[in-house]
Amino acid sequence: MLRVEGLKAYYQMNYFGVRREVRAVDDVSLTIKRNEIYGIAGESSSGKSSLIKTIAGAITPPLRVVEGSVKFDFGGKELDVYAQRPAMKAARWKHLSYVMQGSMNVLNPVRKVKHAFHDFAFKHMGLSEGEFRARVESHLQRIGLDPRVLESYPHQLSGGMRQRLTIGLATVCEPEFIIADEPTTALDVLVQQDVLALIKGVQQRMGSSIIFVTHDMTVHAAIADRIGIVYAGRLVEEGPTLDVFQRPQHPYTAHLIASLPRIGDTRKRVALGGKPPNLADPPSGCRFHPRCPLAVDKCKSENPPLLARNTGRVACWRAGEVEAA
Amino acid sequence: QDFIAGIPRNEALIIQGPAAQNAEWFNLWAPGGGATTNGNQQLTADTLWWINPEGTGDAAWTNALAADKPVYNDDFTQMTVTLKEGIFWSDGVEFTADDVKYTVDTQIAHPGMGWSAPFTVNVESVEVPDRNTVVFNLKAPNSRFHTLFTVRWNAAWIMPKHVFETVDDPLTYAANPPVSLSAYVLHSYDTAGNWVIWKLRDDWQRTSIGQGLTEAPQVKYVVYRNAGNPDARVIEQMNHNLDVINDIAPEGMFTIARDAADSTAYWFPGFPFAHPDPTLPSVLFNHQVEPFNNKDVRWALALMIDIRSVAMGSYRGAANLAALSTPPTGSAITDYYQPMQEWLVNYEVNTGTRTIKPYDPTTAEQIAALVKPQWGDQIPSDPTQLKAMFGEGWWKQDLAAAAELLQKAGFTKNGNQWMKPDGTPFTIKLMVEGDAIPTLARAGTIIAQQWSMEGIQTTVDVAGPTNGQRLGGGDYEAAIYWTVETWGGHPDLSFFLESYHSDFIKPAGEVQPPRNLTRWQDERLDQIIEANRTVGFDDPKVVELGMDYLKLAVEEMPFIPLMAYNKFAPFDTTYWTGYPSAANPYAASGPNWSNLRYMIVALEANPNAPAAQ
Amino acid sequence: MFKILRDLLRYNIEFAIGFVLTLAIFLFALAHFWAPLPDNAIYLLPPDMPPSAQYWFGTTSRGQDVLWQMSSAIWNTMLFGLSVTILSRLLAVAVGMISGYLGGKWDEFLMTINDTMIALPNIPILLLVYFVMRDQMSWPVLALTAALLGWNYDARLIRSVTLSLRNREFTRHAVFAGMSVPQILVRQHLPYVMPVIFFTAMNNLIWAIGLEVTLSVLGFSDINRPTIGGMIYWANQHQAIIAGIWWWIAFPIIAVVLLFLGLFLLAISVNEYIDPRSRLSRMGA
Amino acid sequence: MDGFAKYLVRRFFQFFLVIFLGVSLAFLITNLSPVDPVEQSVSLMTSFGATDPRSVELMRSALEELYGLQGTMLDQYLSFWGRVLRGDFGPSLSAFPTPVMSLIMGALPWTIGLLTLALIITWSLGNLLGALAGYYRSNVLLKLSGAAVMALHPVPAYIIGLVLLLAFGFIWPVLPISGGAQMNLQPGFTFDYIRSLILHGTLPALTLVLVGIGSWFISMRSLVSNIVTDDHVVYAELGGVNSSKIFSQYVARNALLPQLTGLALSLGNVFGGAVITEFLFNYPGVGRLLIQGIYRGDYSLVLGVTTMSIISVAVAVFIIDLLYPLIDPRVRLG
Amino acid sequence: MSALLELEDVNKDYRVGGFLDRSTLHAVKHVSFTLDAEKPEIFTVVGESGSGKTTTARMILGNETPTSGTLRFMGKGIAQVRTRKERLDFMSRVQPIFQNPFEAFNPLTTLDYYLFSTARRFLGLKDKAAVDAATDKALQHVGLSLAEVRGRYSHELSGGQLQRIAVARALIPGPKLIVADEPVSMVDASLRMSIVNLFRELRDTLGVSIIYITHDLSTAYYISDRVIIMHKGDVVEAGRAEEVLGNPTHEYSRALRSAVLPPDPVVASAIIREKLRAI
Ligand SMILES: Nc1ncnc2c1ncn2[C@@H]1O[C@H](COP(=O)(O)OP(=O)(O)OP(=O)(O)O)[C@@H](O)[C@H]1O
Ligand SMILES: Nc1ncnc2c1ncn2[C@@H]1O[C@H](COP(=O)(O)OP(=O)(O)OP(=O)(O)O)[C@@H](O)[C@H]1O
Ligand SMILES: [Mg+2]
Ligand SMILES: [Mg+2]
Repeated sequence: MLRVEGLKAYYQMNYFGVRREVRAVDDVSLTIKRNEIYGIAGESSSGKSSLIKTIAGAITPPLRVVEGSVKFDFGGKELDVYAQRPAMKAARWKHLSYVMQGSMNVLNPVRKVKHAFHDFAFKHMGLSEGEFRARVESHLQRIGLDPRVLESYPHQLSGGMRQRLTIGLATVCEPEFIIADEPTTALDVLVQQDVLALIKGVQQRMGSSIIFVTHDMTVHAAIADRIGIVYAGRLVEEGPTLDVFQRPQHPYTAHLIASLPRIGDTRKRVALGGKPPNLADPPSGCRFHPRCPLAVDKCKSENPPLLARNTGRVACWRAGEVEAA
Repeated sequence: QDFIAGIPRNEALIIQGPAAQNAEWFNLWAPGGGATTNGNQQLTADTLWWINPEGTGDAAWTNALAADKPVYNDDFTQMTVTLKEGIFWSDGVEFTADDVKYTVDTQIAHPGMGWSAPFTVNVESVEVPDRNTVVFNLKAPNSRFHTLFTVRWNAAWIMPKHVFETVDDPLTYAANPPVSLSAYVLHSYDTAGNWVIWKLRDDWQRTSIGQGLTEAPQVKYVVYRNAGNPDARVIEQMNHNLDVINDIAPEGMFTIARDAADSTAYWFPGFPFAHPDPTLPSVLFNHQVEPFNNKDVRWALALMIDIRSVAMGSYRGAANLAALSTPPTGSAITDYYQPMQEWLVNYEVNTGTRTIKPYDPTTAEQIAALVKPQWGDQIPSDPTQLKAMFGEGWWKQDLAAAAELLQKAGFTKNGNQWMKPDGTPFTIKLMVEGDAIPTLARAGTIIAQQWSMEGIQTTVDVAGPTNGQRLGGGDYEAAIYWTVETWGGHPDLSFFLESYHSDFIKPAGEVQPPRNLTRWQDERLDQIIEANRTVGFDDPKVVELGMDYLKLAVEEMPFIPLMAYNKFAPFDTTYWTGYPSAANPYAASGPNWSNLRYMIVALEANPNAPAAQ
Repeated sequence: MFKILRDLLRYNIEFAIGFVLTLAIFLFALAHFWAPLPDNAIYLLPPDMPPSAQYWFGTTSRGQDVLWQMSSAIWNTMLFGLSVTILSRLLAVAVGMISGYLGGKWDEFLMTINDTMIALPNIPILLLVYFVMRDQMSWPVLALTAALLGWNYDARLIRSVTLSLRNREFTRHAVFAGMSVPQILVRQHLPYVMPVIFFTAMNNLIWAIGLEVTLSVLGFSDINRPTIGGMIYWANQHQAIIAGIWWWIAFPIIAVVLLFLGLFLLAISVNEYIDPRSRLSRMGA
Repeated sequence: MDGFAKYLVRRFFQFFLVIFLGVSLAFLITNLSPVDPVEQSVSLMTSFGATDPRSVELMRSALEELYGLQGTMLDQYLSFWGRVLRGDFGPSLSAFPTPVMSLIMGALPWTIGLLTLALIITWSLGNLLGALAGYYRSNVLLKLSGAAVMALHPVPAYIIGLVLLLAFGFIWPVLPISGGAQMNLQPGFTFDYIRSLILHGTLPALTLVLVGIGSWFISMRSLVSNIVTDDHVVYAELGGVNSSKIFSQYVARNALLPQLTGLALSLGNVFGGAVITEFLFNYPGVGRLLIQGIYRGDYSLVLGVTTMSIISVAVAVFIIDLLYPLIDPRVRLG
Repeated sequence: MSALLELEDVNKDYRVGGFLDRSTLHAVKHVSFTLDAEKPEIFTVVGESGSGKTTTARMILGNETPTSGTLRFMGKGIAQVRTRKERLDFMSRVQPIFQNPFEAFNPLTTLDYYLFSTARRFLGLKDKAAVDAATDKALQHVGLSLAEVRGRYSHELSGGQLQRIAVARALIPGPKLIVADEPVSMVDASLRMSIVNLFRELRDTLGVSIIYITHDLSTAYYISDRVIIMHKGDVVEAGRAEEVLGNPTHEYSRALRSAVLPPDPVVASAIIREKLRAI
């Protein structure tokens, strides 16, 4: 369904002679199957949004694809996001939709919500105006929104409703692939649960694939089939959700899981020491090595490849020890 | 499409008029009412006598509504006038002596009306022994009383009694449409004030001007239009949409002369083109301000002026210079300027160390030499002709004498800066009005430069609309402005001289009545004025007294006369010919003067005019 | 400072062009201090000479060299325009920021004054002030008057920027870090207001120059001091356009246009440099 | 609802305060003016005739009485407000006794007609070009037109007008250069009159458009270039919404809202006339009236025009403030 | 016992709505609680968004005046803090920590400016060395040093570090109370822990009371001594953390409690599936 190969996307900036290159996505390869929910987790600023933007073909300068490819497979036809731009443009919303980070603010503040549906979806559906309206209304009802919201302006709706609306907007054409960046951040827990159920439900009904990003591990736990863990622009671990939670292979993942608090448990949790890596000047070798409790000399000089291990893949020279620790 | 809707271009004379603030107003007798120079005064009003400012001797005098010249009793306390017969108002009512009496009585009864004040001051009573005779009984002897009814620019116009009688308050009556006593009547006007159209009366013969004509005037319509800014005026004339321009800068005139020479007529057939108005732009000094009360200082400042540069700078050479304190126009040339040449040439000034003869009778030739490169053959070489163009002569610039005079007055020189006797630097603020009288502003800048170069720092102060008030209130040091105005066509100087009497001089800060803006006070002057009051208007002694005044003014130099106010008023000859000129000065000092009516009835249609479409 | 200049010159073509243009005009204007003749001296040269090798920009009908007239005129006009702009910016910034930050009664008070000033029509007020002041109406007084009339709309813009900054967390944080109101306004908010200041400064400058020209054309100006308006005034007095003395008006206007374009390019490129957004990307945030 | 009523009352109060302060300030400045209408009239009447100083004295006091200029400044101030509240600015001093109001009313239709039309054209064109230039940044044609607008922006109104006057009045004389309509044409809804109005209005309107377009252009362009990076625009682009729709509905529409305030303000300013343009083309509007009033020291007239202008700007700002929540769905009153 | 902070029946209403549809919103209703001066504690406020948490915090900080009710800090009404001097005095005892560490520091100002300004103003220090010393001391408490921070901008540090600096800055005046409004909601799980651990330390070593506002029930449970749960402006439940969160009684608290997804794929996905079926 989606094949990302050797993808490198950097923020290349040149302001008044100051050249900077932020390697936000550095050599990422992954594949996503039909009817699968793939979650991407990681530290703040580790490049999650950059990765997903690159996959969605939603990059604007200074973010540039340096190497690699992103290919979708819609109904047997392969579509290379960066090589076939017109086809890509035509596929948007029909086959592929995108929920941006901060999607509470993506609706045009001075137009009623219904116009957004019309602008984005009408041309793909091949319906008459009346049918289209009916379809949108029933779709909204299905995701628990009163169709009257169509006559509202975005600011008249609460954050949770807007979040739902953008999900509704992203799913109304029933695309085969949905890309979502932090679809539940900034929602309180009660609403968050509804939205997650909604996403899951839509996905099940349409059988689409979803790739989404969040740093909230409980969200991954709730809906993802597989998880990829990103650290400093690289995919460091990937595997079925349950396995990643229960048997993390990479020291960073292990630490992440261990630091999750639970109600009823007040045992002291230790935070990761050190400082997040600077993507403009990443550490040599394994990028996690300055903060890694297991680091050895090899980690400082050689970059570990992402290799299959157990049910998933991991990039660590000392993957074996992690399990043991 | 016609240029003017519904009016054939070749029957209309288009004159530059003012923008009327209050276009609906045609009451000439109430103040501030509206425009008067839009034809209302020139084409519909009439009074007893007219003087042609360009004329000389008897030819300058016209009996209009009066059948004859005024007749005074011996002590000038009574004036009797006989009126013409057969003159009718445009609404068919006959003009009679009652109208004249009504005019005087009504204005005395309404202090706000235009001529109310002079009537109140002068008139005891008016009698009408019969319908053609009016007798004015005066409060005090006044040999010039008739001048209130004598048009130079304007005068007390006669009111239509039968109209005003029906009006509650003559001060708020708009007189719209006006009833005409002259050859034209109102045809239509723009409520926005941009134009007024007047039409020849069907019964034009039944007017004072019509009675003198043998043929019907060819100008059927007179259009006064506000043709916009000076550039627009020039363009409009070159597009033949404006026959008569009232006033433009010399350069505008030169442009027309260059680009539209074939279709334009001027006062002079070539350079300097301009018509000299009988007014006298001068450098005014405030005699109530130190050190301008010192005649040596005034003379020194006069001698620092290089009049050739002033002529070039203000008028590009097209200036008619005046050394005497009366405008060098009309009859003044033969009455005063020419007879006094010899006196001027021999006039001596004592500089404190020596005496000099400052007068230079050759300035006309010198200016001719300066403008010759540009105008070539248009500049004659005959000195008499040159004097007619550029004036009789002026004071020679004499910096040494000026310095001596200043030293004589107690001034000292510190480097290139003159110090006053009290040790402070001598600086001058030279006030000009600015935009409204551009040539005078120009003259101001060049004189300021000359004084500054000689060590008297002079800045030009543009007073704009406050100019009149500041002059009147004595709120200035030195200024460039009109001082003396005369009849032009008559040697009598009472026109301005009366107001120079020391009785009327106000203390500093208070408003001074017009004319004697310099507040010049001199017993000898008072004597001349008093003597003039007791001689008749046409008495030959008038000229003698005039000369006395002029000599006194040279000696005292109360203000520095510069030149006549030259007005550039080109005439488009595409549709009309026969405009007045220096060679045939039958009328029209300037197109906004009331005299214009004599020009309008004299114009002839150009047979080569483009046919009306 | 020097480094910023170097950076801008080297890496920003717009700045480079703007800089060169502005500098050229500035130097040209500066040159009037070395003019061969006093700038209000008239009729010392032959009048009406078209541009030639001797008189590059021709001479005026008043016998002045257009080149040197322009030089002082631009200097004086620039001085006037910049004074108005700077004064009015100071006012706009002070009122806008104080009003936006303090809010409440202060805001209401300042905005009422502001709205009153907005409603005052410029030209009649200026002309009336001109009459009141008369010969005391030197150019600094005129600049002050114009500045008093020219700040109000921009103060509103600045106020709205400050208003949005007021509720930012860093402002609240600054309060609890004990920073005083001036410290907060100057250190914390001013950088965000700078782009507005620069942007409005350009329009204000043009407005000020236009005002000077308008007053001159209407005949209200100090004719002893050459300015762009003054040149137009005198050209007008001599009907230069009709008489074909086009160089008297054309060259000064071209200079004004170039000056404006230069300053505009400078403003947008400096704006980009000081704009917090691009400054942050430059710093690597 | 009570909150809104409170807001309305407060806003109303501010509105009247603005007018009160503005007009009072104008009154003060006007009355400080040293130009004395009596002196102006006296000098008008005496400058061309023989003048007996005694009569001038008489004339002066008669005029002072006639113009109602006696009394202290405070008296005059109070009676001025009394009159203003009745919609009367008193008699014009230079066109005595015509009321100032009727002079203004005579000039106002011209000014409003010309300026409103020119403003609407300027505003639409400037904003359209500015928005296009801000959105399609690389379009050469737009860049060129942008450069032209920028180069025109600093040229003083007077020069633009003068060049137009020369071009269309002289070099290629196709348009009338002076006045508001053809002479001697009956005003009315006739083809000829309207045609003539349009012909006469063309050059002044063109001047106003060329003069005014720059600032709209510049501000719109910068507004748009900020908006194009907003999330909702980026998102619409990602959603495959076609670019003309994005331009009109997502970019221009949002950027226009702040420009409406400017439009309202300019509409309010219309009542003050366009001094230079009217002066140059001799257009019979308020601006020309004002200048004449100033030249003639007619301060009732100047004050009348100024007051009208202050009130109309205040009203325009007030109306746009009240309407803004209806125009811009985001705005909530605090 | 002497009270550090007392809230007595505090209410706050807002006028909201547009042009024609205005109404009153009761953001905070009848809130009362007391913090003990002698016994420092971590007092947590939880609740869904819009439940009035921030409004309460703002009232405690004196940034907002209550519509009714009183707030007293160390016996003195917060509303009575008027003069600049009183205000400074108050601020030196009560300090805030904000939600977003990147937002709380102006990106164009160096971080030390905040620290120095606090030291100068509240400690009245003039001498450069004394300022440095006070600052460094505070930074040491959060595991940093002035050397690491001096001259740096917010973008040069991680969110966790920034939040620590924010805490250090708040510590400089020697406050009795720190009000932290959602201090961890913008950071990842690991950073979250480092900050809440710090709170615990401050309470234990410096005796600072902390009002911790969050909607993250897991961390609330992890560090709180006492908890109140707010819902639509009301305090629906209050008490010791283990009791309120471990065993909630109020209906809303229970709903909230059950909505918390555990970091366990088996349980979490089951909850979602359950939810799905319910729709
Ligand atoms: N427009 C930009 N220009 C320059 N650098 C950027 C830009 N956007 C992001 N970056 C940098 O790229 C890196 C990755 O950012 P990204 O937004 O992809 O992280 P993230 O994992 O999504 O973080 P978060 O959890 O905060 O959303 C960061 O170091 C960030 O500073
Ligand atoms: N200045 C204000 N004007 C009007 N309403 C306000 C204002 N501040 C807050 N509110 C409203 O008061 C209610 C309580 O807001 P508050 O910010 O205290 O909630 P919260 O619990 O902090 O929510 P969150 O978790 O989203 O931060 C909300 O409905 C909010 O919209
Ligand atoms: Mg992200
Ligand atoms: Mg909150």
